[in-house]
Amino acid sequence: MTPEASRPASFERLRRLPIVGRALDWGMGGSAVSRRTREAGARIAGLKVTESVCPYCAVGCGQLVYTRDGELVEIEGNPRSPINQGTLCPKGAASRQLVQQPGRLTKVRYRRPGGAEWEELELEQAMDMIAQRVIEARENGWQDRDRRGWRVDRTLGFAHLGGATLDNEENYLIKKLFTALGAIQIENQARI
Amino acid sequence: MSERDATPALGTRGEPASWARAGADVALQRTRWGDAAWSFLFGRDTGYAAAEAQPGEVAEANRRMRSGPLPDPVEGPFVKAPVWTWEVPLYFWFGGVAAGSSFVGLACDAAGDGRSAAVARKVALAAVLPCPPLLIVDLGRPARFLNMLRIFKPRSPMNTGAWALVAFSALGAGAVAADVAGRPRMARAAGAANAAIGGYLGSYTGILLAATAVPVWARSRLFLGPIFVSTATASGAAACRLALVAAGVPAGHPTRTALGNLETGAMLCELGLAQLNQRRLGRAARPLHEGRAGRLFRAAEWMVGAGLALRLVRRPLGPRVHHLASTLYLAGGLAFRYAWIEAGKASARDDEAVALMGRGAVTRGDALRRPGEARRLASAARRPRHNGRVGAAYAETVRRVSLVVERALRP
Amino acid sequence: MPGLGATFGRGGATGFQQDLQHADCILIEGSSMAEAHPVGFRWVMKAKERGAKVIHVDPRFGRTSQLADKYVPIRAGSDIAFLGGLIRHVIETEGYFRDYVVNYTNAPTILREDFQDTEDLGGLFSGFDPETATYDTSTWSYAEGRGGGEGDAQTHTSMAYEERTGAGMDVSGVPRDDTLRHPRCVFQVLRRHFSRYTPETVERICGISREDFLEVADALVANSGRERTTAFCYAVGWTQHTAGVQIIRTAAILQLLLGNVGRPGGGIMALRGHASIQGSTDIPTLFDILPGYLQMPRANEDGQTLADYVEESGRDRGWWAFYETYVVSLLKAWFGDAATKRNDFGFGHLPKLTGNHSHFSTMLRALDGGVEGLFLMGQNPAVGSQHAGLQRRALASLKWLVVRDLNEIESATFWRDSPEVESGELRTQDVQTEVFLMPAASHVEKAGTFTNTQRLLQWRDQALEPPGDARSELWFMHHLAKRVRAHYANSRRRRDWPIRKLTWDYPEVGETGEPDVEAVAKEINGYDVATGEHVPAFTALKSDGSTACGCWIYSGYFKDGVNQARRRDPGDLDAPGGWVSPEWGWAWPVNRRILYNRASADPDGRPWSERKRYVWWDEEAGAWTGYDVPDFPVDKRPDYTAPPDGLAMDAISGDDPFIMMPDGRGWLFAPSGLLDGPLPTHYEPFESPLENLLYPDLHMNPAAVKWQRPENPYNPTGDPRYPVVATSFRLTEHHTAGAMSRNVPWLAELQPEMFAEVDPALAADRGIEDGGWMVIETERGEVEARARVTPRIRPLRLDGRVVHQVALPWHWGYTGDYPGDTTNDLGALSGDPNVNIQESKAFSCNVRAGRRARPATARLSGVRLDQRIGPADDDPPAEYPSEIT
Amino acid sequence: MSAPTEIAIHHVDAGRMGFFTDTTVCIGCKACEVACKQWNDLPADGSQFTRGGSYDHTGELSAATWRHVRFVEIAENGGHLPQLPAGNEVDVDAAVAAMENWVFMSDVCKHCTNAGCLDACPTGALIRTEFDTVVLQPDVCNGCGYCVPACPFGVVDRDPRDGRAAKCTLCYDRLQDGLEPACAKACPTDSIQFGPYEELVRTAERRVSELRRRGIEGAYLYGAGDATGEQLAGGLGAFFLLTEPPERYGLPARAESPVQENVVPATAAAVAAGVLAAAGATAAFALARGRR
Repeated sequence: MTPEASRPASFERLRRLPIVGRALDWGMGGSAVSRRTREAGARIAGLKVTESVCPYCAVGCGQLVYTRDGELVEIEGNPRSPINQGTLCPKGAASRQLVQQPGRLTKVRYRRPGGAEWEELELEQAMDMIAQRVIEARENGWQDRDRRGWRVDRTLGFAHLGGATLDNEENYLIKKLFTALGAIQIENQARI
Repeated sequence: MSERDATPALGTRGEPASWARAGADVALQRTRWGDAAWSFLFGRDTGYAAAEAQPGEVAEANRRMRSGPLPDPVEGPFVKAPVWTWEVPLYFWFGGVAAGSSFVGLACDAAGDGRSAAVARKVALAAVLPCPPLLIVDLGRPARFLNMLRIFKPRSPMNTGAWALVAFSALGAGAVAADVAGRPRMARAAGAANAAIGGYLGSYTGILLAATAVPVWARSRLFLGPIFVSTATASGAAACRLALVAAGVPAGHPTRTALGNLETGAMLCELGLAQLNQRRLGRAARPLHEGRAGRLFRAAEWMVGAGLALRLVRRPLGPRVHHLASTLYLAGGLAFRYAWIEAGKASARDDEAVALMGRGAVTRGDALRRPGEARRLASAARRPRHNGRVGAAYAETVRRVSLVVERALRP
Repeated sequence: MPGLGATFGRGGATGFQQDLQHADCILIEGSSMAEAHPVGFRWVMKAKERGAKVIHVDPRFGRTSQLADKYVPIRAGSDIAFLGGLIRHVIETEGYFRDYVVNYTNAPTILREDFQDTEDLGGLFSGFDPETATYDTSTWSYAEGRGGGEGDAQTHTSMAYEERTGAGMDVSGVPRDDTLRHPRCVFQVLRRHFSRYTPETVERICGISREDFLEVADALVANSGRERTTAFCYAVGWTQHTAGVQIIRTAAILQLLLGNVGRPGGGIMALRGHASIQGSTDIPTLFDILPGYLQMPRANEDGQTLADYVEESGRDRGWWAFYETYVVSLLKAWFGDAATKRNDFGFGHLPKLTGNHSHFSTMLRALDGGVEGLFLMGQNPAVGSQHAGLQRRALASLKWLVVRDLNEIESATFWRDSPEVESGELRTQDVQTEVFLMPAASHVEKAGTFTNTQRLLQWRDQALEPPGDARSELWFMHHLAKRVRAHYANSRRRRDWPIRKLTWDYPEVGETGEPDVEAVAKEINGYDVATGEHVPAFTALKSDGSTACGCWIYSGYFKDGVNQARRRDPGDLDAPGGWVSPEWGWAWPVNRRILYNRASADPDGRPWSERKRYVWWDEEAGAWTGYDVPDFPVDKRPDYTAPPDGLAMDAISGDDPFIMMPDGRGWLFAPSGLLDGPLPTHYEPFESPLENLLYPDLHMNPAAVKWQRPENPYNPTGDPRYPVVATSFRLTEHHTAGAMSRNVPWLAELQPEMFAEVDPALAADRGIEDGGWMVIETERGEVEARARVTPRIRPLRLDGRVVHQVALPWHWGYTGDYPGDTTNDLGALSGDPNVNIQESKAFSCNVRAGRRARPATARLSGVRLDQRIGPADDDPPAEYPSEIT
Repeated sequence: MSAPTEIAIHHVDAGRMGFFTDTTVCIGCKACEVACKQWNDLPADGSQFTRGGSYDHTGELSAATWRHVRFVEIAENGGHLPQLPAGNEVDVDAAVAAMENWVFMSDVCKHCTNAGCLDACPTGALIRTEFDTVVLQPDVCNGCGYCVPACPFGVVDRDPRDGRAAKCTLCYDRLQDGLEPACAKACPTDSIQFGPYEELVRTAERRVSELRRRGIEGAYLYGAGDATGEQLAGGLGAFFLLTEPPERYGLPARAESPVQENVVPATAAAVAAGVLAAAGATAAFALARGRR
């Protein structure tokens, strides 16, 4: 059993006096509580929740993502996940700031050859330009046969290096499209 | 390295996250403190807390690690240094002058010198007038100064001090108004009441400092009040004396004489108490000698000493020297206030002193006290007093007004 | 990891993290699990509180060491010597689990007479060709069996190998000696091989005291066997070495000897560093494999048909007998109706490899002007890749670069603020690289699966829309594909056949035209071509073109059209077997959580012990049952004996738990599958201040990959200018190259600056002060760091000489609010022969007090890149045979 | 245990809630520090590489850091870590043995039974809630700064830019919806445990006993399990299991609400002094008049 809590003797003695003692507790009561405090509650109450997985290491912690009208409000551990049972490491706990980070890009930036500054590009225009460069590089680097005359049917004109935080489905499309284009220099972080 | 941009990515700097809930339930969490089980990891299938504690085993383990000599080295920081800046000691000084002047006013009245009493009351009012602005400027959120008066909380010296300041200012203004309006009895009554409040106004600052975890302050708890009262009395007397001189009260007037003696006596008292305190503080006294606080203390002592010396040479050099002495007292009082605040900051950063205080070994008297020896009285369970609807409504109104003021003043 | 694949059959972690709680002893080496995988470490802590002994072996006393029961300091890069010593100890003290070893491993198998061990050849195995620095592995095979694994280094320089061990191997009629006494049986070969790894040798090589060594050895033996199991955890502290695969192999051998594989609380937990790094090898964005560890086709003199390819890659016995099924299903998934039996399902149109096209080779080619464009998707080689200075110079040689990320990473801004620009070597206006920096969607802004370290696929639902023009990679690839396909729509050229015929009809959803991820998932899972129904598992796939499947090992993750990876029922964790949580997500293969779990039962199918019950034979039901999906044909009786001429799974007996292997056994000795030896051997790291004590003439892994070029200089062995051993490590507070943590202020403030951990003696010697600056230098460059002088990193006494180590986190780069020097500027390009992973966990360096005088990589700016070979129009450079020396 | 009497909010079914931070299972990952900032929207307040700080660069609890993980490398026999001699002839064994322990401690507001900050607060911004926790209401606080030196643990801090004091609320808002506080929820190894106070203390006491049984003689509780009269500030709502003397973690060996400890004697002395001063003044006047 937890022992009796104690107070400093002088304070306690004074506090036991009839009226003066009572006065020592004035100002500590309910009137100090503000309306805001009385109505306090978790800001995620009533919000839409989505189940997700932490993007950092490969432990695979479950996350709960709370959103209000499409705005991210909160990311915390998913208590149902048998792997992390609601816990997260500092990186996982910071993943809301990863999404809302100060320098997050929202527009395409373009640096022309020899340029000293970024320029902004419309997304569609950037996609058109990239597609055009892929086609050119593919053609320029195309090999039907290698030096020995063996069939290779490939291009060395462009390469890909992917992070290991991409989804399986994304990796699938990357491998599928680039292989179909004949690119073989497809690599990712797994080897790094 | 240059200061980094520490702008929060989300929310408002310093503004805690919203406490407002948008709906009823939190989805997918263990609610109703379902998470409050002590651990999901270290359940009964582990040996985490397998042993049953013997009675007294834990208390004994705790006692053993928390008693005995201080380990070396200690890893601070332990406590936070006070955040107060120049406004606070200046306020302490003005408050002291006001309080001291109120004593003078009362004494003048008691001695039948109504004219001097009125001057003293004017000095008190003049001295107290800068106090609220100083206090407000010192606040982190000045626009919310009204919240100081949101509740009445006798255990908080800051709260009682704020109320005392308000009462003192009101009564001081009333007294001066009565003087101006030619209602001497009312002025006397208000002045007398103000002297009573002034007794607190001049000393509560010492209580306030004593009621902290800062070693040099906390361990001076029996001395800070008296020291501050002494300084208040001395500087109040000095201010009144100079005011009377300015008002044309001639040299040799008993009130001037009395004030001269009073300021000197109070200053001697202050010096004596401070010396006594320093001696018994032991390790905690280090900030009183070293660094910025030490320099301030030496400056203050030098000024006071010079004032005392000037008093002694008053006869050969004439009464004007005494004015200089009074000024020196005032300046010395101000330096003392600065020094005490600075000493507190240094003391809080003195990790060893803080740790020693925790080991009950910082001052000489402490060495005898060990934890556990002094049995303390158990607290009787008692519901806090609710100030009722009126109190709550008042407090809520003050809060809202503060927020309105703040919003209005925010650029 | 081929280290695991060549031993057990599959490259993934053998168990799952929650299962660690059932271990009686956990050895963590090559990983600081508490720091890099804090939440996974939760289960280690639970095991500890259940009485397990936790041992941490690491060069640096980190947070894991503090929590371990026993910390053993080791010299970085000497792990094989230590683990080999443990193997010797286990054999010599007869601490191995005999019933397990005899029945479930190839210990009794007899080897060919002409096999020669490193003990016979001074560090080389038989079959070494010094000219090419490669092995002919034919002498490594079983007696009287046909060897597999022929072919040159180029065909094998691949991670694909992990799943293909035993390709083309015939193990029928191989003699065995169950008494383990035959001098040529694997067990005796193993014993002789490690006979010199005595505790004294371990002490001289690793700096581990005899007492520490014996304490670890005793703990492992005491906590293995019928009643108890020991688990191993490792991470890139083992993989990132020129003998990384063999380090893992050593641990795998040890675990087989101790009988800890396939059992609860046992196995080898490979701790991966990224959310879906397992997934990105399963569905590889890797040059040498196709989804599901199918091999990329190789150029061949006669041209290769599908049948040739299957013949070369598949095998007759064990699960890989279904190779053709998986390839055909993949081709059907990609080329749809255009893939027919008549045109070999389009196989001939696939691009073919001729050599090494790994990341390093590609970047060197880029440096030489041989690559026009590069896509970087969530990758930051300017900081995160070995020899980062070279990587950045390569980026500057590109014609165009597409970077997709959340923020402005170093790889996108190298033309503006890299050390090479600072040093004047590169001038911004001269850098002709066109850069597209594309905003990417974050993990909550798109739906899809990650595959975590325990092979578990977990689906993420989309929570919100990405901001502005940020898009998922799925969107990017889809819309790029649409544009490129439109361009080639009317082409009649042979080379454009694959892109024209590629199935690409993913429906678009939402305002942004995001492709429907479930449609992609369906293709990966596989479907019946005729009905369009999802297939339930890869067992339903056909080799006749009637099924399509994008990745056979993932087949079943959309079983019945239900998103199995989205299942979120953890079950009752307290029920018997409840910790397996089979209804949470979906693990490949076929939702198995512990691989080879047939081995948790004895040869008769009974649990080895009640305490370690997991999967067992239920005689009444006539089926394997238990807490997990049995990793075995569910109705194959334990007493089934494979006929000598059995094919595919019929060749696997009822007591052969390693069904991916042609002989169904765990491989103590790997007759094929590895390029640098059938058994692990202690080699010094590529760059080491010490000579190889065991093989003085050889020094390092003879088959390791080097890139001998002037811009990739190596620190000479034993060079007194580089007397200190450096190792890199990861901090809890940061993530890899820092793009996901240095821009997150909450994390960045926790570890604001680049630092190096240095021991007090070395610091005193060099006048380095704690909190002050220090410089670490190699032939490649020099970086400055704050010094963290701490006894947590310890000088080691090795063979009468004191060796100091420094530990370097590698999370910093030159942009952002929290910049710092890049550890990877120090490293050289080097490679493990099997997987091409660089050696970043042990290299030699020097340290000094103060700050660097010039930009980090300036010392290489004088190197003339005179090997530049611009791309010729008609004869582009095909490969770099000269690079592999 | 008698309830502290300052509870400002009453709920029938709310009892005392607290934190038990067990440093013996802490892995120093700082998840608590970040999870706290995340939930409470606290900014990163910046940091620099700290000399002698091990892995700790945020230094101490502050207005924007309500959980803080301290790292201390403790030398053998409790002394300072030795400076080793230079050169190759270093005594390796001495270097290895030099460090005895490396402790991680996740510090937080102690939610004292006798809370100095609560006693000192002049505005009523600080209150004691129905969970017996001490919460600072940011909508009331005017930044007087008195709570800062009034805290014997150096917890409360005034944000220099914001002007208000701030500290851990034990996630008062989350508790309202029955959720565990953010730090305890995030903690990967359940080093931070949250729950009904009595239950937590019982567990903690068993844990101490268990550790002592395992031979860790130095294990003890800081803030709970003390005999009456020896408690820290009347008992801490957030208490710790430590293995080194408290001063190693920046905690005092003894602590009490400075207000409750000092305000009575200090006031008595001050009032006495005030009376004496008034008497002195009167006497001075009387003397002066008499002399005349």
